[in-house]
Amino acid sequence: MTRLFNDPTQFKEEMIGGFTLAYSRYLRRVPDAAGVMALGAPQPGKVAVLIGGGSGHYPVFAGYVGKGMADVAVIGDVFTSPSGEQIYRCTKAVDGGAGVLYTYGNYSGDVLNFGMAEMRCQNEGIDVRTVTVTDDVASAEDVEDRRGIAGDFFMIKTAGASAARGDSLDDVEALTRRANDRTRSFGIAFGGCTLPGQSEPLFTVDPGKMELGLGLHGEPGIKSADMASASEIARMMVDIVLADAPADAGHKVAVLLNGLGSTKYEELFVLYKDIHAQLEASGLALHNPLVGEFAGSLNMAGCSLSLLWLDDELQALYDAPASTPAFTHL
Amino acid sequence: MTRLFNDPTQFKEEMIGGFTLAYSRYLRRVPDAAGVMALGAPQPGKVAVLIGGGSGHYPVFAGYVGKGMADVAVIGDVFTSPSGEQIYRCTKAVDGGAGVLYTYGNYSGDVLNFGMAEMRCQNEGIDVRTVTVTDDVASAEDVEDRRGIAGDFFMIKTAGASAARGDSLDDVEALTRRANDRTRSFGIAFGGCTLPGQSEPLFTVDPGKMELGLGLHGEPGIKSADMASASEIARMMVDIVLADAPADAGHKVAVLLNGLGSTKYEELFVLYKDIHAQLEASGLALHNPLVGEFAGSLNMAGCSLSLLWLDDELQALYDAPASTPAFTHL
Amino acid sequence: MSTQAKLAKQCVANILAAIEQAEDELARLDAFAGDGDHGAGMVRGMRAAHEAAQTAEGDLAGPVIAAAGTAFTNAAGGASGALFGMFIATVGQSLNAAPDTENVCRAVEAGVNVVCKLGKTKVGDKTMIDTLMPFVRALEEAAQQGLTPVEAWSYALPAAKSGMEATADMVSGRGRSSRLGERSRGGLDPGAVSAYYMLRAVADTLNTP
Amino acid sequence: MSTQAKLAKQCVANILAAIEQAEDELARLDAFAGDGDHGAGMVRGMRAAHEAAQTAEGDLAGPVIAAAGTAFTNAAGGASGALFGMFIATVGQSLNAAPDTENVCRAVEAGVNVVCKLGKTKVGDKTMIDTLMPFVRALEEAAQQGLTPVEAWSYALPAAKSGMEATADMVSGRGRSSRLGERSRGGLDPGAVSAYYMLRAVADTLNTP
Ligand SMILES: Nc1ncnc2c1ncn2[C@@H]1O[C@H](COP(=O)(O)OP(=O)(O)O)[C@@H](O)[C@H]1O
Ligand SMILES: Nc1ncnc2c1ncn2[C@@H]1O[C@H](COP(=O)(O)OP(=O)(O)O)[C@@H](O)[C@H]1O
Ligand SMILES: [Mg+2]
Ligand SMILES: [Mg+2]
Ligand SMILES: [Mg+2]
Ligand SMILES: [Mg+2]
Repeated sequence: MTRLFNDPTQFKEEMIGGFTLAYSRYLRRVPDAAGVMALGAPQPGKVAVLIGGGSGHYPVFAGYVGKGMADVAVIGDVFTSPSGEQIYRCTKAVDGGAGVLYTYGNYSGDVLNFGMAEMRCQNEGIDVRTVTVTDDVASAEDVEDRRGIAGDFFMIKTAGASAARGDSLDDVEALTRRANDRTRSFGIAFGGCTLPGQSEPLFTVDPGKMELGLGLHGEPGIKSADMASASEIARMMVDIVLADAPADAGHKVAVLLNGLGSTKYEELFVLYKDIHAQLEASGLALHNPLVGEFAGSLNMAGCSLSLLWLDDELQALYDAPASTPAFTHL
Repeated sequence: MTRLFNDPTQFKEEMIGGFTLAYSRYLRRVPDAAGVMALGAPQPGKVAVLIGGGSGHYPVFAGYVGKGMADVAVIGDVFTSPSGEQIYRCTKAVDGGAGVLYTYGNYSGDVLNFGMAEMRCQNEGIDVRTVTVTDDVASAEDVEDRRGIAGDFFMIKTAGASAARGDSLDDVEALTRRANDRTRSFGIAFGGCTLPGQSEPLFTVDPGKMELGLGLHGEPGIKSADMASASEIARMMVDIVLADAPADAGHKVAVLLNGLGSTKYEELFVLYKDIHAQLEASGLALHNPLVGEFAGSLNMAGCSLSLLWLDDELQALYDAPASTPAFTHL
Repeated sequence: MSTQAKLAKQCVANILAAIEQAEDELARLDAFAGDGDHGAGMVRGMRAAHEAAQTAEGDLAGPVIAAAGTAFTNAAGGASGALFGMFIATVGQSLNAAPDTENVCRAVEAGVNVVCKLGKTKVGDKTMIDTLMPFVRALEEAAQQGLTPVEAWSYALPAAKSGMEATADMVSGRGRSSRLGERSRGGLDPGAVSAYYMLRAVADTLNTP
Repeated sequence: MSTQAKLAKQCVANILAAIEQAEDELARLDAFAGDGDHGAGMVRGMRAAHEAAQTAEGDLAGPVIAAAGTAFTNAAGGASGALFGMFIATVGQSLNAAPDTENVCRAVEAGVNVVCKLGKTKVGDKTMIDTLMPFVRALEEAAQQGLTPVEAWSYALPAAKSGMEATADMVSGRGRSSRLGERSRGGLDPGAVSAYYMLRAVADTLNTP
């Protein structure tokens, strides 16, 4: 459960306070808004990348603000999209005249609030484009209806690297959309998280069971199944993700095995051993795998597998340097 | 609890397997030993840095193998020091002729096993030196009797950077020892962890209570106290660490706020807000703070504060670049 | 109550009180198939709405309500922050100087239409609309029957309640819980419950002498 | 039993069986004030010891026991891995070709001394030594009284048991649990319990016709 807090209604503000104090070498508070922006932003002539959503998912989103990734993260309350007003202010703060790309998870609240901000900014002459992340194969049949989970990381990395090398807004948007089109994720949950100030978890999972199709917001999964061994879980995750592989996407993939708060690194490595072997057995070439915590849900227990089918251009962006509080790559 | 595993007796082996598959761009398995070594090691003429201990603490130890940090990590079973035999083999694998520095936490089992390996290597003419980490102020009055907790990170960073720039074994040893002499930590726990295959946690903490003086191995704390607000906990942690400040150590500190598995980033930032303010109020200058998971204990809940009192030389080593699976710094 | 504005402010204050009292219940309802933040978000939004309403100037109700709605949207966040805020703001903006029953009805209808449009929702999707739409239809009936605004509001409230209750047996078609399919059946929709509490708090205010 | 070596192998096999049976109990005891790994570590060590013992060659007991000890140390890890392994290996190395009671006693004493030296421990520190040291003292008595090795081992076993039981009321002075001070009082020391089970398994083996 969430134990460290003072007044739960001040949780977000205090979190932003501590985060900006710790990482002032990367970023600073957006004046008069619930957001953090990279040092050096706005950079005239450079496309700005704006990310955001509810908090409780660190390192998504604020942890990815810095060089080579996002220019600004708008920070909502725990599991709550930031309001259009906050998104608007953050957009104004980072626009460098070359336009702003929004990328965020496809949730009703986020779509509404980011959508309102986008309209308002467009009306004021700021060119804003949006790529909503829809990686979770468990969340809907139609890709456009799917929600975003840990695959967020790939889109933030792609957009950030594209903007950092000076691409136009058209190109940043097109590349980020291409990354989203080529990303698939699937997750499972073993236990729910507890919001600050609450004493009961959002949901519980019977011991001996697991929830298939986790939500990153503590929502229960799509259905229950009997708990299985790491090897069986690896097989299931790989099968489900590959069954939904994008057409004609080649055979080179970036791999991200994401752990939620209470499922730890050692367990992820045990699971990863079979995931790696099975992906290779299915003919894929694995590029720079990542195993760790990349998109959380407070102290929820669970994990997800995300694949991004790379082409040369996406790979170049994926391999580009980045330096942020939560992800640094040389 | 630990949920992802197959046969619990194979947990360590499978973990090493998955870890080396994921991070083959940094490291590889030590042939015939339970350890991982940096690509490029052994490097003739360079002092090698050997770390290790029980597993269950990722990113300690294996996560810090790579450029600018450790050359090799010897990996024991969960919470169990590796055997002298494994340490011996890993030492032989990375010795580049300039000697090997061991640095690990001061626990009875580790001291015994690393000590046996050290003796055996010395007998074979390999110059081995040892700096045991003793940062936890809660664990004993006398500094030499204290155990090592998240402060490990500072010693690994110091030793690795010193060795990487070509220092002699004498210098690597002296600087690492100086870092340990100037490091103090204190931790608290809110809940115990569960070993793979077990159904009960190692200890439980009554709701409404916390354990002061956490152990990184799921040992209960030194004493219980009533649960407090984040601000009160921040004050207590700072007071206890500063009460034990090393003499004449100056006023510049590296700060590491470490979360154990189930205490999440957002909570740590809320806590850090007051820690930062109080450290500054006490006249300290905070250098590049780190807030996150740097030394774990499976899914245990809790956190610890570590300070390293810097001087110019230690700061240069702390700021030196590093590139490992769990910590990269430009 | 001496002015429209005062009455509107009193309505907002009573909605806030009702929502604060229901915070835990709303959180629990949202935890069933959503993410548990609905109680906190509604309270945050209503506190801001209340503050904005209290400091709004003039004698008319419309601007007070509009100010409350804008403040709600800015403070609450989330799906319900955007939708309830736009609902309230639209009602305020649509309410003209002489709020007879027909005008009130048209204003609420304008608010409901904005929610349907922004949220791409219709009746039966297990959202706040399942409370609001039957309420508007009943308000229309009341207007046709020539009831006063106060009478009309009380007349329409039971339709809102039935609409809210009907969400228990619906499968979610919109919002976070829509990903759960059949698993979303069985719990009341938190936004439908909030909507009902808001409407009921207004009824209570209007009926207080 | 036809040879010393066979008897030694049988002892190791029976110790393994005893430790496997006690695995959960040892884990629980270690969880009380330590890190819970003692059961798994002892099983891992004894399995390796057993394998090494079974494949050891020759008719003498000493080399079998020494091989078991070395394998134990290499496989188990942890404090108890180093100490039990060195204990067993030292006993094996110290046992000469004609193991009369005095020789057996001296071999076990050599093992105990190695543990005290490596572990910097003495009686009363709440460790395996609280089982092993009283056992050695009693073995010495038995040797002075002229008992056979089999009789001597059975004679000394109760002293080991009392020593083990006494650890419940001790405060830990060595090892991981020593950081807990007074809080370590109240549970048996897991290493002291393991040591007793090992000695008892040997007694059972020796007394089996
Ligand atoms: N597209 C939509 N149209 C209408 N109402 C919606 C829509 N999406 C969500 N809602 C309403 O919002 C409520 C959830 O609000 P809340 O929990 O505050 O937001 P979030 O879903 O962003 O966490 C739902 O119960 C539903 O009544
Ligand atoms: N310094 C020591 N001297 C003697 N015995 C020790 C010492 N340290 C630990 N032990 C023994 O080892 C046991 C713990 O073993 P185990 O749990 O396997 O190792 P660890 O403490 O490394 O987790 C203790 O119960 C105690 O009997
Ligand atoms: Mg929400
Ligand atoms: Mg141990
Ligand atoms: Mg919600
Ligand atoms: Mg132990």
